[in-house]
Amino acid sequence: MKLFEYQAKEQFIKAGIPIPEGQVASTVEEAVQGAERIGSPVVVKAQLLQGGRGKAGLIRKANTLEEVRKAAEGIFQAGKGVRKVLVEQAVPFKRELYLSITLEPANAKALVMASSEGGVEIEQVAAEQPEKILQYTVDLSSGILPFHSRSIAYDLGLEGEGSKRFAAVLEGLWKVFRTCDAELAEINPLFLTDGQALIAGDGKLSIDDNSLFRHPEFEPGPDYFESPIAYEAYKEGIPYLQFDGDISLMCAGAGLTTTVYDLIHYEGGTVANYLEFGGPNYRKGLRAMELCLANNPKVVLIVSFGTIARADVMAQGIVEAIQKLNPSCPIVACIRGTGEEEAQKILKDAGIEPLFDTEEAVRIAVRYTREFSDAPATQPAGDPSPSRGGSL
Amino acid sequence: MKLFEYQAKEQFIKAGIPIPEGQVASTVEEAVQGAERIGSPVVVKAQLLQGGRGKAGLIRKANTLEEVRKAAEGIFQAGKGVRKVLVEQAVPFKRELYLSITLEPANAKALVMASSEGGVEIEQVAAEQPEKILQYTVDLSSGILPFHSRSIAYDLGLEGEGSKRFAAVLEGLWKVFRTCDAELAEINPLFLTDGQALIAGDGKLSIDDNSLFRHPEFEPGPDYFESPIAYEAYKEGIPYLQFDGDISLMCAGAGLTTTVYDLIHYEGGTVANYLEFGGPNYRKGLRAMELCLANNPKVVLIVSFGTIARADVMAQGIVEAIQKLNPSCPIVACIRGTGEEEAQKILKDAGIEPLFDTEEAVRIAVRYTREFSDAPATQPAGDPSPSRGGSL
Amino acid sequence: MSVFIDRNTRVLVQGITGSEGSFWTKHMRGIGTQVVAGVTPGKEGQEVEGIPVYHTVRRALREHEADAAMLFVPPRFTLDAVFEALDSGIRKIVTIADGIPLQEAVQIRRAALSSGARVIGGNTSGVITPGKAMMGMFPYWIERVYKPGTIGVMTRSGSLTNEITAMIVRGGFGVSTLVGVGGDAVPGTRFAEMLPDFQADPDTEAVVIIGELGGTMEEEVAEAMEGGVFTKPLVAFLAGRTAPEGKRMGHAGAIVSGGKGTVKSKIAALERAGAYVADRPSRIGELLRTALGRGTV
Amino acid sequence: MSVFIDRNTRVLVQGITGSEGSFWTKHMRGIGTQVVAGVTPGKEGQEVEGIPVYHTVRRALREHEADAAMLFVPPRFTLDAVFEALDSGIRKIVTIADGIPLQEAVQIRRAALSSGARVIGGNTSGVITPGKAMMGMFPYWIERVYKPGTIGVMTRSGSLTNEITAMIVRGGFGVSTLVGVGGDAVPGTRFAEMLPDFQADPDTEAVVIIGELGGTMEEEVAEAMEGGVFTKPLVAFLAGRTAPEGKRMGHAGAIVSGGKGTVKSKIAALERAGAYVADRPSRIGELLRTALGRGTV
Repeated sequence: MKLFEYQAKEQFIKAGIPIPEGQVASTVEEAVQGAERIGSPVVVKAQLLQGGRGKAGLIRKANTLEEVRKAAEGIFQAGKGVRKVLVEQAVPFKRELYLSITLEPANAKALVMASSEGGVEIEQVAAEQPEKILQYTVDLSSGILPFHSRSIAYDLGLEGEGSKRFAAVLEGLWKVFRTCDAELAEINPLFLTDGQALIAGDGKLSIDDNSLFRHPEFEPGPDYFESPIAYEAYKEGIPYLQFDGDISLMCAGAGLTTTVYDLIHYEGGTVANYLEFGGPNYRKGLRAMELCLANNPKVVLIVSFGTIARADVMAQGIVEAIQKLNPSCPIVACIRGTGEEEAQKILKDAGIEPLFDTEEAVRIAVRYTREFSDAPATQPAGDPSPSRGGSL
Repeated sequence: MKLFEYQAKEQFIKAGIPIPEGQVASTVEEAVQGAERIGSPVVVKAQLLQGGRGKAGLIRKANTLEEVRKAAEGIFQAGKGVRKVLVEQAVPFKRELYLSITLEPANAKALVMASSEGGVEIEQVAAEQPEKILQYTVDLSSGILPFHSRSIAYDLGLEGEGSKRFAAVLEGLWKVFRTCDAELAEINPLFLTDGQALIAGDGKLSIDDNSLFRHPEFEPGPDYFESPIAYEAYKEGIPYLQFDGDISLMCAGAGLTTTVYDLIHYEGGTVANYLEFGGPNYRKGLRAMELCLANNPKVVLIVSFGTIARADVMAQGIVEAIQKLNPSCPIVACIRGTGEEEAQKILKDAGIEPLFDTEEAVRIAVRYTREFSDAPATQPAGDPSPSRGGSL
Repeated sequence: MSVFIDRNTRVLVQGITGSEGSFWTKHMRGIGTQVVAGVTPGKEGQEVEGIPVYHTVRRALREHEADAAMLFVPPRFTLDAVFEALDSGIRKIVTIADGIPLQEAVQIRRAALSSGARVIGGNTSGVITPGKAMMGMFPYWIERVYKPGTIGVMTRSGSLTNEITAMIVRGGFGVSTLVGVGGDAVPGTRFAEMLPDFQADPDTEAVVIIGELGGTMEEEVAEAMEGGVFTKPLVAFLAGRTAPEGKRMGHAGAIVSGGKGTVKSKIAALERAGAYVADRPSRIGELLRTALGRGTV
Repeated sequence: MSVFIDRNTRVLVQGITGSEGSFWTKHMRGIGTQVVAGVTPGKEGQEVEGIPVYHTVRRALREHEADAAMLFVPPRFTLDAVFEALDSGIRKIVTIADGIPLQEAVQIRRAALSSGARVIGGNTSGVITPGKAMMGMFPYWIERVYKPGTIGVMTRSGSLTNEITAMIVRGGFGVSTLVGVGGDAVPGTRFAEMLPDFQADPDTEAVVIIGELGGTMEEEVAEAMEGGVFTKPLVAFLAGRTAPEGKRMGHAGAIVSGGKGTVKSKIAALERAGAYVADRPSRIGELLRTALGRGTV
């Protein structure tokens, strides 16, 4: 789970990492008041989870309160769904450094990266001058030792006071990384001022989803999600991805769903959403179908080949959902694995043709998006015949 | 550095390990007042660093305040140099357990040991029924994991609430072990009560001397030392061991000194003390000699074969010490290693015969303890002739 | 012979009394696995399918010999359970837990590397040698999916496992051993680390790997092939050819991956190393026949 | 050949600009050791005896190849310095530091074991191959003490080192390599771990170990001899035959040692394993002659 910049910086403060004086604002008025308190010049920054805010014009410098007002208005009205801005003192800096901590799966250690060439072009630096990216692997249980900080500081060209301050920032970021169960803790840019001070200009913090049970403080609100349906699914505990195509996928497992996604695209189809019907969700047929239908798809495609997720339970849930929700689009079901004979019977009894081949199911689903795109309310013909809510 | 029981228990409290209600007392009156507050029955325990207090009659149970008074008086007057007693509630227990954490040099891990047969006979249990001593090695950086506590608790016969409490005690003792830089943290007995409570009946905590710089709170007072001379040496930063024989050893290095100690005993001699003249002390000839002479030895034997501890500097210090202190006993010097030619010259110039063979030096020293034991103030004869202060 | 598990492997089941633990213990025995004992704290004295249960791994191992541990333990207790098994000297561990905290997964893998142990998972169905033994959860009773044979399989995806093995069987083959390394970002064991075992296994003629976008495990397989560590035919199926990029891990993710991690880069690396890459599951059988020089039957 | 260090060993000196560091760097070169670079934070650009100094080990290794690190670093910074050397891939480390916090010594040894590195020390004079090279502090210029020869030496005691080597030379022998494992309770390397190196060294005919009361390192040597790991003649001198028992580590110390750790138990174990045990330093030469079958010359 990604956090907003202002949330990351709340963690930075706790860990003793210096940040610019700032104020979170939900309205233009609040932004102006914040700037008044902080003193000009300031930077007004959209609080969005996506990267590339600067290039999208969602980070604006303002020298006067009037400019702050305009900047905040512009950002709130940019149509990007910005709900908060961070108004921050514009820090006069000498250099922009880069510092991050992630995990290195192969070595099973943490990876600290740093560069003296921080800022928005860091990825280009990495591609063109990889020697400018310092990399250190750090054992999770030993943690950051003095030599790590010292080695990186010297290679960043920091000495004396700057080196000591860097050690404090790195130890602070490590503390954030560990205590927040982060998969990423990143400061870019890390401002170096003329006075050898180090100040976190930006903050990216991504919390490992599997550790969120330890961090109720990061409970996400609706603004974390791509759509209201995605937020609904989150509240149900159902993994969900929003797309904007025709076929609503109610599939079991990321690997199989990704494969179905590929096969749909091979056939020229498009995907409306992916809703995880596997794992503990296989008993939630009705709610799952409801969420899928909220996308108003041209077809709902159900694919699974389960072991624990019992095919018969899934089939039963689908049949009940169709009876209750009476969907206006076709339902294509390819449900195999444990309990598949019983599932087959349940589907057939309900007038739905059970399919056994993933690729065939995809072809049929894509065909329906074409055949019925202009006549969603009529009974589809053809064999094998998918069920439609209307036919029950 | 060993701590007193009451000091160990202060650390236990901080780490959440339950201890009996108690009071440290420096006088009989304080002990009686403490018992009055705690309520009878109590146990009055001498605060001594040596083990075997119980068998020496220095732990006494008292049912009335009068018994407390008698017990405290008896302990203070037992001639063991007891300066404090710990008056503690007598805990009614069902069983006595054993729990300790030490280090395992070969594995380079910590070693947790536990037994359901704790108490004063634990060493006998270990010798006769080694299977009753549970042993777990624990990685210092991973620390105690739930399975460690669980495994030990089940094997101690603890379940449910008792098992949870055991986990808290073990985690607490681990915390003490780590934060105090201990080489030993031991609870014996660990009382198990009828109500499944666990209470530390005794506490042994030994702090690693090399880590004492991190623990100024454990600065030892005179009562930690075997003699006032030992305390003086400690304040000078000079390692010192007190014995009660004839020959005062002013030697460089534990290995060489131990060898000299052996050789003296082979020759039928005895040792008054060992003062470490090596390491950073080789420049402290005068002070070292002063401390050695405070034992009123029959001879001072100086042996070194140094690399960094320069022989010439040692020789110079000895000559100066003899001139200033004018010792009444012979000085035997066998100083070799870096700078030995110069040392030889310095000693000779001062009328001291430089020796080159450790075993010969020992033989001569032991001979002097016999020859001069009745006439300490006369000039020794013989060749090689050791110097005496009186002869300078 | 087989890879990781066979009829001689003595398996200890941690978390045996839970609903998954007891259900799959029954089936592990059903296929022929030697399950010697179970562990659930507080349940010593009980039995599951006639298998005695102990409070702790140590207590179980006082009464039984075991060389592998199968964990049906919730994700947040998995680190503790893995360390308990390692502490008792067990060097083969499979954990199905889906949702192990990431930094704990890193510590699990580090402990495995340091102690020379192999931890398979989490987030996997486990390991199966069809017809012989399994540690994990596979519907081996569905014959069109779990036919014994000579194709080794490694997969990151649980949901694709049945799909792909069914295609292997439909292609006229069967499976020697299937190892689900698991779908987590930090699996205990990586594809390339299992390749020497499949190379050495006389029952394995070729290997199918089921990969996905993200990470570098598929690229490591290509390296192992180029380095001569693995010389048998290899067929790969990779999910995510048309998928949008996954969530980006800040700049750090981009810097570390350095262009690796996309399905495109994986396919290029594998094909350069001589692997056959299937664009859809139904082509796997055909590619296996080509790879094994049997033409199209 | 020799053990641990020879003329080809490229040594990096950490803490080179301190008084001990610079003094002994001069003498390490004096005997013939290749000292390639030095490290002292904040002193990059300086030189010591013509050897360039760098801020960090990484920076030094960008410019120089080194396969061993010699640490003249205060005890409380030793863990950091050892980890810095290990992090850069150095696998031979000698630390003279006297007073390393005990729990840090444990972590140093653990890191060495985990990474397959050898850390000698702390609280040692180091390692010397007389006439060739040394890492540490030995007055090799005193010829009656450091004559090259065929006797390997291992010692826990710094103060006995010169005493015993002088006796070896007086006995008509010289030293192949001397390894001071150090006098701390938790040395980075233990006697028995060095025995295979002396066994393999064609320049070593016999080994002298200098032991003390406490610990079990001497007993482990006896085990290695009984296990056939070491088959050359071995002479032991043990200090503390008549010494009172050292400080007792509570009951735990007694339980763990289980009767081991006394000089008596060490002598019994070594003699049972076929070692010759000298009761005083002056007998070492005679026992070496006996052990090597040369009678008393």
